[in-house]
Amino acid sequence: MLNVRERTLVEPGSTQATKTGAWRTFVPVVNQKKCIKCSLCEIYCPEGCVHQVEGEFVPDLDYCKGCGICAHECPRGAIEMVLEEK
Amino acid sequence: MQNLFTPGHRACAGCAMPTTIRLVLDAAGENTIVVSPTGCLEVTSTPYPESSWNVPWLHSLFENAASVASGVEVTLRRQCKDTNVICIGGDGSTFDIGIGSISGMFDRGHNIKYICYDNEAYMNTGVQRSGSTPFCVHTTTTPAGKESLGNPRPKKDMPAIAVAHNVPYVATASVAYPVDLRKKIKRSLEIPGPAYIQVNAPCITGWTFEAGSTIEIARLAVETGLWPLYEMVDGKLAGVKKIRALKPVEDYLKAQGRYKHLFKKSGGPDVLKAIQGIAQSNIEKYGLVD
Amino acid sequence: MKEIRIHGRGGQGSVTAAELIAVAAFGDKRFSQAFPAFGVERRGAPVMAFARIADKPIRVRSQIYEPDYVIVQDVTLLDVVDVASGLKDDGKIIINTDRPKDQLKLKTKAQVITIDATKIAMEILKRPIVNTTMLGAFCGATHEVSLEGINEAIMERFSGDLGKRNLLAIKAAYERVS
Amino acid sequence: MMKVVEGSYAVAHAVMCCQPDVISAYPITPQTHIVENLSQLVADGELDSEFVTVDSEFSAMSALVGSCAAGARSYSSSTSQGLALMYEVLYNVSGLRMPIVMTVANRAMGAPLNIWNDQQDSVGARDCGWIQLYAENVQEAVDLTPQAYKIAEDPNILTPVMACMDGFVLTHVYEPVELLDKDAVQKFLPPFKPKYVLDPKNPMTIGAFADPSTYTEFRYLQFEAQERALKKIEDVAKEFKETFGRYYGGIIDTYQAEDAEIMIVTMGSVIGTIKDAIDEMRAEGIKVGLTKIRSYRPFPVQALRNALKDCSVIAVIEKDVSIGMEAGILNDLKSAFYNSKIRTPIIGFTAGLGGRDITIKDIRKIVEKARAAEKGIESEFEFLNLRKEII
Repeated sequence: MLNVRERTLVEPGSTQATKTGAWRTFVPVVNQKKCIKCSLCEIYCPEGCVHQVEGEFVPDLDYCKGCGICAHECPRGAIEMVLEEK
Repeated sequence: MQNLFTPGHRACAGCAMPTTIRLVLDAAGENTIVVSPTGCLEVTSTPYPESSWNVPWLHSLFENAASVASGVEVTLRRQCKDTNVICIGGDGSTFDIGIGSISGMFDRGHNIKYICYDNEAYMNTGVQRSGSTPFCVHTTTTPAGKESLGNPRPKKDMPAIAVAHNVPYVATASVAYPVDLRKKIKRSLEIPGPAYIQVNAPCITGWTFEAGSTIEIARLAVETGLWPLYEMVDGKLAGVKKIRALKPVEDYLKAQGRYKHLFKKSGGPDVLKAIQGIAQSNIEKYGLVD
Repeated sequence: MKEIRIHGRGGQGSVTAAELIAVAAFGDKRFSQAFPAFGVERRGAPVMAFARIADKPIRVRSQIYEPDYVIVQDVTLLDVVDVASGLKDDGKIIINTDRPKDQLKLKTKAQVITIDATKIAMEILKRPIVNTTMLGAFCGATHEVSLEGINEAIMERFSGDLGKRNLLAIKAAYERVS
Repeated sequence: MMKVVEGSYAVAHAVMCCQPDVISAYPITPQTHIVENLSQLVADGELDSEFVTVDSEFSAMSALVGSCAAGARSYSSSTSQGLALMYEVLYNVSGLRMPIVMTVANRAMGAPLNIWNDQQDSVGARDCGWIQLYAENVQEAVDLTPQAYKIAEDPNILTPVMACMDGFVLTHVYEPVELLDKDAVQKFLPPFKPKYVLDPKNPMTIGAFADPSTYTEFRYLQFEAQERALKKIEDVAKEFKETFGRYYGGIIDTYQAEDAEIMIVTMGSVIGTIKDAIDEMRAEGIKVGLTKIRSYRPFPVQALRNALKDCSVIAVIEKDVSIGMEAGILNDLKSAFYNSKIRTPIIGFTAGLGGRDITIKDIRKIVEKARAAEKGIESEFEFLNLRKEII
């Protein structure tokens, strides 16, 4: 349970408790066949939620806000922003 | 990339600032203490009871980060610790309200690297003009109106102010050039004493451009000569990123809502020429084009 | 006094919708008040705005906990925000969606009204901004403000062609719901 | 003619009607809409003012020391951290007897950082020599603006004025407001004609330093001016009523207070919620009333003694806390009563800190505690709605 502590002390990396994925209306869909593993999507992602999972670059949808930067910057057009059906 | 700035922060979707922070921390490493002033970075990354920072982080006020960092740095030196001390602030706290304490920090020669993510207005309070706002940009305190073409003043040259303080390493960087940005962070850490690095970090809410095009907008700023990428070591030009294919400033300006009025108002064309002139003077001053 | 809560995301014009309701109600010779959920509004993040309508001047300054009406501009919010929390049983909730009511995960006894405002806005306004269209639906579903009141408020706020197209979108939503 | 507008716009419009020569302000939530609206009025040629986009609040108020000394009617607005950054200049402005008017969009003080409403910022600045007037709604915040200048610029007062309105609650609310008429304000508020300005033809020095032999007397002159302001604030409020037809009280105001057994004392926008709560309780036969503090500095000692002498218990509700000694209004009220014959029990509540909501239920809870206190005070001061479970 929340425990208010002196100096407003806060644990490191604790924003991961908030799933900002709820913010998006568009979601990035990666066509792994087109992906050349250049890692630009990982570098440019403001959330830092694109990771390599078994060699494939995948956005973590818990946090992706659907901003579209990865799709826009992908040199091979391997990422498409799709209206997400929830 | 190291995970020193975790997801879950509350920056707007498409904000360039968290990308900048991740690159800075990736280059600096975990043996780093960060001191931030009030601003978008601070408010979006540390909403109690959460924090995105995986390095020690301290915030006091809007105008005193450099003074606070000075206290941290002298204490670490006294304790014989080699931890990096980095200030990361926005343009409002850097160009305006915090410039006094920054000047003091530079002047005392602390081993502190001051990184400014520059989105060219007070974005956390809703897009008001700052000393970093470029010429004729629309902000909510320098609005385009019947008798106004937006911000009447040119952008304050903060790097030159740092150089004037004999700061040994001064550089400009851009979120659109991550390799260059990381290289400059590492180089600043190798040169003892204060450093100032000004990173262009476009703001989607304040500049109003198409969703997803944040990085492209930053790239256009460099490719048009409006955001020169250079390094000054001990006051002398020590490195410049040449522009391969120079683009007219219009390509950059018409992609942003904050310049929209220049394409509609009668006085617009003259201002566009003046802004092209600013780009031209940057090109000549820093030798951006061979 | 009737209390209204509007759900949207940062940048979708929820506060403007609340303001327009207040202006419209005042145009109908009633008293009104509107305010945003005070705080930071980040692009994309879920936000709320509120409005009150009454027959005598409104003095109360506290938040709204048991609204009579709820307007939801973006159906994806249902997964992340309890949009029906505190909604009175005899109240109404108006949701912008093309899906049938029973497919919506909603826990409320209040009347659920759905309308595809995005479709109307795209057809008439050519933009996915639904705040004004939803006001037409609100008018039709609740009659708390008159169509004339909303139209007057719109024309005061948006001039020329944009104003006229907004009126069309509002009328379309109004008819679709009532 | 009444219109539904945002509080900040209505206040910016009121500032425009007062025709300040120089506006100097720095953006800070929740005040920014005021300066944004003023910027637009200037940019559209509707307001002929020099708008100085300063680099900080410290510079904002410093610029006005200069403009006022040069003879300009000067305006700023700020809040919380910004007001605190002006602190040194606030004393300078009142010490130099400069009739500057500032709108304060009240907001909590950090740390912890908090952008929501409470009144810690201005209550915390009660000793800096500025007159402090508090508005209960947007209409009063509008009406306070020309009244503040009229009070400040009176040659017998010459004291800067803070016109306080609750941040977000009043700055960001849309409600029906009668916008001021510029010409009517110009008649009500004569042009600013200071006796002494920076003028090479009459090269006066402004701001010399005072040694022990004269410093006390300067402070006494300020103290005396605020005493006179008690009547001036009342007179200006009445004159405003004759011209514009609205009156929200002079230094205090009352609501259902004549036969009140339980009297609530407070200031600011919570008054709206309290009036609704009082109507509810009165209908149930509970004799509760309200005394509103409109002028917090100068503190209306005599007026409060008269208004509160007959009730049987007093409950002070305020949005600040004086760490180490209860809270601002509570301190001042108790000290105002000590040498009077009033021995009514007084209990204090700090509520709504950092934007926490105050509902009608909360007001009823306070009245219950006040009724119990008539028989004997259990706790003289408490934090309302303290979340003990998170401590």
